[in-house]
Amino acid sequence: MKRQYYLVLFLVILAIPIYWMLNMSFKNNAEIIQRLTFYPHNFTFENYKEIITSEFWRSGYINSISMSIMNVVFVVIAAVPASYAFSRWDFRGDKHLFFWFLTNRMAPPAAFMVPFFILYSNLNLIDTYWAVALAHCLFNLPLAIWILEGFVSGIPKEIDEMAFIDGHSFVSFFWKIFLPLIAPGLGVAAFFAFMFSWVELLLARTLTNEAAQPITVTLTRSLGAGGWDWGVLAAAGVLCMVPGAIIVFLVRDLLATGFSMGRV
Amino acid sequence: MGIRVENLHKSYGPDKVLNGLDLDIPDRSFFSVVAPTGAGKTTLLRILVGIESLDKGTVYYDGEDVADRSVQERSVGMVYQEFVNYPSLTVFENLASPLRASTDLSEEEIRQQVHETAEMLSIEHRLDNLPEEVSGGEAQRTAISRALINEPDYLFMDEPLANLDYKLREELRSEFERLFQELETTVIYATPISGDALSMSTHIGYLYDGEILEDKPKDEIYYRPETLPVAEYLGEPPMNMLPVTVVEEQFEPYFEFKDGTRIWAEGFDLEEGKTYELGFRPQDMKLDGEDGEGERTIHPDLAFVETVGSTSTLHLEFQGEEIYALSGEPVHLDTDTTLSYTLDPEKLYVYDPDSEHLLATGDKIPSFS
Amino acid sequence: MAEIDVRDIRHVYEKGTENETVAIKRVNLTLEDGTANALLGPSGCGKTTLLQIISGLLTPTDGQILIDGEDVTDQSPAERDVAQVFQFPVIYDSMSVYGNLAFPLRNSGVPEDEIRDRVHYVADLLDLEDILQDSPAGLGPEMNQLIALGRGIIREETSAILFDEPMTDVEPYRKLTIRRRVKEAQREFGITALYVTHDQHEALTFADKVAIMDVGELVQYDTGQNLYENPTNTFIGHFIGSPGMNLFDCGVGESNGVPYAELGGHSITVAEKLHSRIDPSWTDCQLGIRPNSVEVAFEEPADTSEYVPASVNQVELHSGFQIATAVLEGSDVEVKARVAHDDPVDDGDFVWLKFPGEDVRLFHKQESLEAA
Amino acid sequence: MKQRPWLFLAPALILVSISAFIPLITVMNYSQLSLLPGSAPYFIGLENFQAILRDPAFTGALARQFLFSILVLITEIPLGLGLALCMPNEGVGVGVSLVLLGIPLLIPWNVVGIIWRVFTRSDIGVVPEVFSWMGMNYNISQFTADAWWTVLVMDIWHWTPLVILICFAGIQAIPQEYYMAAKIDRASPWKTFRYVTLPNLRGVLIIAVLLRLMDSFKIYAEPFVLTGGGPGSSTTFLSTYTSRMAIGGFQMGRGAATSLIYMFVVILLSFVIYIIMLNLGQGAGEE
Repeated sequence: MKRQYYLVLFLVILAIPIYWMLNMSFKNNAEIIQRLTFYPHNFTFENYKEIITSEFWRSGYINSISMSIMNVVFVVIAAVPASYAFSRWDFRGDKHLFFWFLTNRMAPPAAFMVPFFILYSNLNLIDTYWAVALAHCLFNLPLAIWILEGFVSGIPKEIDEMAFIDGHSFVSFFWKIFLPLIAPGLGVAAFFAFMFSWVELLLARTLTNEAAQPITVTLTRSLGAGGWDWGVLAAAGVLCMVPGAIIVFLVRDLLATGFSMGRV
Repeated sequence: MGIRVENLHKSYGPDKVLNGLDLDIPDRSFFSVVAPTGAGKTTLLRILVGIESLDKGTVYYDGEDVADRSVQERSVGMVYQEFVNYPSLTVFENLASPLRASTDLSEEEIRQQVHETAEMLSIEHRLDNLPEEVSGGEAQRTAISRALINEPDYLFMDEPLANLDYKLREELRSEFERLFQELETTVIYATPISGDALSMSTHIGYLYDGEILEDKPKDEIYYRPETLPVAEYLGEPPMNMLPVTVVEEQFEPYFEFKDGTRIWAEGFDLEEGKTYELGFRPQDMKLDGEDGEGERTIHPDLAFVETVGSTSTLHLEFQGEEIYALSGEPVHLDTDTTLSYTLDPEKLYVYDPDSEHLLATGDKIPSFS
Repeated sequence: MAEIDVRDIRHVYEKGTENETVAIKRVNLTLEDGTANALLGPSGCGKTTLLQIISGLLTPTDGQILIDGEDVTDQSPAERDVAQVFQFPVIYDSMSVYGNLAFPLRNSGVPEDEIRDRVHYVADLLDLEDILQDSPAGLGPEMNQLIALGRGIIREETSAILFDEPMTDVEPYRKLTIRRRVKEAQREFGITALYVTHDQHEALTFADKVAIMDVGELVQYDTGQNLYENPTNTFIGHFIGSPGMNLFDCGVGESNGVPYAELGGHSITVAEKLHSRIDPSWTDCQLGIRPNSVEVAFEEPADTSEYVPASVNQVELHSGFQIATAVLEGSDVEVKARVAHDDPVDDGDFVWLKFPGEDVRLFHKQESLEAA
Repeated sequence: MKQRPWLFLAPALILVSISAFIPLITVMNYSQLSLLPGSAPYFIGLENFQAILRDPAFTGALARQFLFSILVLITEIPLGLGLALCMPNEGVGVGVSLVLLGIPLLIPWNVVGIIWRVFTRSDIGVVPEVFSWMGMNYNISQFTADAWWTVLVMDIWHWTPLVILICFAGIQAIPQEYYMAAKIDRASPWKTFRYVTLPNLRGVLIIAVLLRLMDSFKIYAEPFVLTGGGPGSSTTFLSTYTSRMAIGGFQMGRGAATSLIYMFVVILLSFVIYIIMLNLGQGAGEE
């Protein structure tokens, strides 16, 4: 029992900086700058109000959500059949291909920003959701294939065979039997694709200007724009954490499964 | 409606699993494929069903080459060792699945058929449960029901009882024997346990070294195994096998064991001075029996006794070899004592140690053909 | 080496929650010093729970465990000094086979030269000498289980050794040999042993006395012979024996003051010592008889008064015998009878069955009259 | 039938070729060109590579990157493993801990930077204040040491929870029988950890080390927001250097060459670590 105190201590340390931002988001700028207070003495919702009413901030959130969802769709559509193929069939070069897919997970976005910029400029996709959503497939697709391959391999191959013996065609098996079985895996893979797409900054910044600018970029740009509005910035930061918190709450049981396969 | 297999070959990389296997499974038989674990039973079954590819050879269903028929087009059912059911579907939906996939029965007809089949295998009370909520025995009954619901011509079972409790296994064994006598299905059943095969089957095939060494009606293969490996595998415990030399004394032939013990080889026409493998079933050994005419008795040491109910299995040591005797009455004897066992010369088997084939038997061993 | 006393043990999993399940209702059991015992029962009867309570891996909800009279209920397995072998072979695969066998000794601070002797002694007994220096990873589940068995018996001073279905991963045709080795090791060291299994064959061959559990209760603790010949209730009658006892609902009656059992319209004699225990007004009665006690005549006997005619409808070949199932004439009562493996019997044969009074068991409300 | 795997892989292959393969070819191509604004590109072979490898700014970033990643690994892995061992096994504590540990992982990386920036800024931050109470001087934008360890602490704060979660899941997956057997064999807590927990966590630890190595090598947004790579170039890591090279330097060829060297280093490193850890802790004979 005693060693759990260490964990509690760590969790408290974990919470302090987050609390500090939350604390700031309910203060006005005067209080922030003038003195150090451990709770908002003049509690205010002004910062949040400003974000919700400002087109500048709001579009950032909408863009972020849209391009993350779009990325999830791409990733899931490509990863489900690929993970099935890797898990179920032996074919020439499957191991190498799988490893090569995984090395993409290691690829540093910074190394890809130049070529992406050129490629999507040529395709006329700069400053659209497409550019970012496709670019994020670089690291999200290998991750999703990896996670899903684990889930698919966890389903006995006999289930597939049994379905065929029962008279199911491949398509009927895939839709009626297989997809419901890997639903948890789909949840986990989609969650991570969404999160990594949501939090990524470098590629999103390189590939967007005004129209498609996601919230992470909005935040960073406003940070660099001088004349600090700390309260608003803190509130925006807090709002960035909300979608993640909601989703993690929704898929909390699935996450345990995902982690237990060591594939996150 | 039987299955015939000709010259079947299958390798996984350098491992030759099946090596020119021929097999004949009669229509409506309960055919057990018997072999120790790892001999290729599962591979054989999977090839016959059509879910595994073969390297070479032909499989005929009812005389027809089925190489180009996908599993969906074959009238087959399959039951695995692990209790494989669709985990996300209820027992009812599991049973209904083959009907939905390959027939256009109305919902009412499906319901009726599911109930009929479930009743046959006593899982009616579990229809609304998920597979994970039922016991192992019920899960396997579900799998069997699903395999049977389409009334397939052929049902394949791969050690379906291996993961069940001993008592449950015994009950299902008895149930199977009856069930498949009534149904029109040909059953192909893989098991490493010779007792399972002997209690249920009509026919048994012994898989050995990538080939079927013998495939025959059950009584024939049990009472008259033509080859050594079969004799040494079928039966619980299997046949005792000891090397003997034929000697002649005063024009009477005797089997002489290594230590000089002799038993009278009455009625056997064997070459003098040659060595043979002498086989006798543990239940044919009579403790302290009458010696009768001539010598018939051996004197092994008792090493260990296992008594279950009214049956005792005696582990005996005879000339440094381990042999077993089976007694229909409980035996209460001290270990490390020397016993006398009478061997009935009319119940002996003689095998050629080189060709491993049966050469001669005593008169009480039935002959077939 | 010690005597183990299980007193009023009760165990409830997830007490106070929705999933509360009573695993053990109330069990009392005494395992005498140096004896081999088995705990036999179907899946989910609570036998593994009881084993873990005895070894100290679980603390019971109620009750006490005594070792040589000392209350050890709150002691750890190490303090109780018990060894246990698990169903699923547990090996430490970062150590060699030698290291695995030596592990419990090293943890008890035994000097290295003594460890060496002991390891070689046990390795010799279990036929592990050749692989002592190998890594156990890759040896396969059967070898791993032997190593785990070796770790179980390596310490000389253990008060008891507990086995939890140790044969699960062993090849069927190797079970006979390995079972014998385990049994011989137990005898050699004179350790108090408890062997948990669902397989009556393993239980009866290993143990001097077998405890039978059913849904969280201990039903009978007795020698194999008594369990077989005098089961205290119908569950044991059915559970012990392969196949189990024939059990039928029967009537009881009296003719000329002599009680008899009535089965499918035929009257069956019962042993004289039971006469006084039978009340002819009972309705919930069962008759039991072992398949090998049923006498089968293939020809019509000279005196048919004690025989019941029947027709065979199923013949199964069992280990060394045949089991014939026959339906009594004029009823749907099915009787299993054991016949020799080379007796000529076939489906549809007409036979005469005799139920010798001495071997007929009677049960009232599932409980044996003999035991009453 | 033989084409079926490729049919299933087609969507993934198309996506990967758009998101990785075609760009990779472009980088390879560009890395061998001189691409100065205002003049036509021309082929210069390996000159870009040579120039970068001689650039002290690059070698400095590379060295800092290695130092940073090593420090990350030797703190986060043991810390994460240790804390995972402190996790409760059942009850509400598990759920609460999991959710709390999940929070830092779900915060956008630049928001992490922002959180730590407001936390440590000399004008409004709480950290400098606390230091000054203790009579010490702390200024993240002036002192290299302060900037360095702040970035490191931030990374530990951000990513140790991931290591904890992975290790915890690995521990949960160890069959209880192993621990029971260790108890029966009278193994001390240390020996139980050494012979049961650690060998069983080998696979999970390989994954944790690889993930942390790869991700720490890619770190960009957090230091970018927190310190902007400064003071001076003291917290400029490879990603920061590369992106500067690409955008600020107007030398696409150099940028491309940097990217390739960068990727090569990451993949080589992961491969080496993977091989080392795979061979670690295999059973050895003893008597």
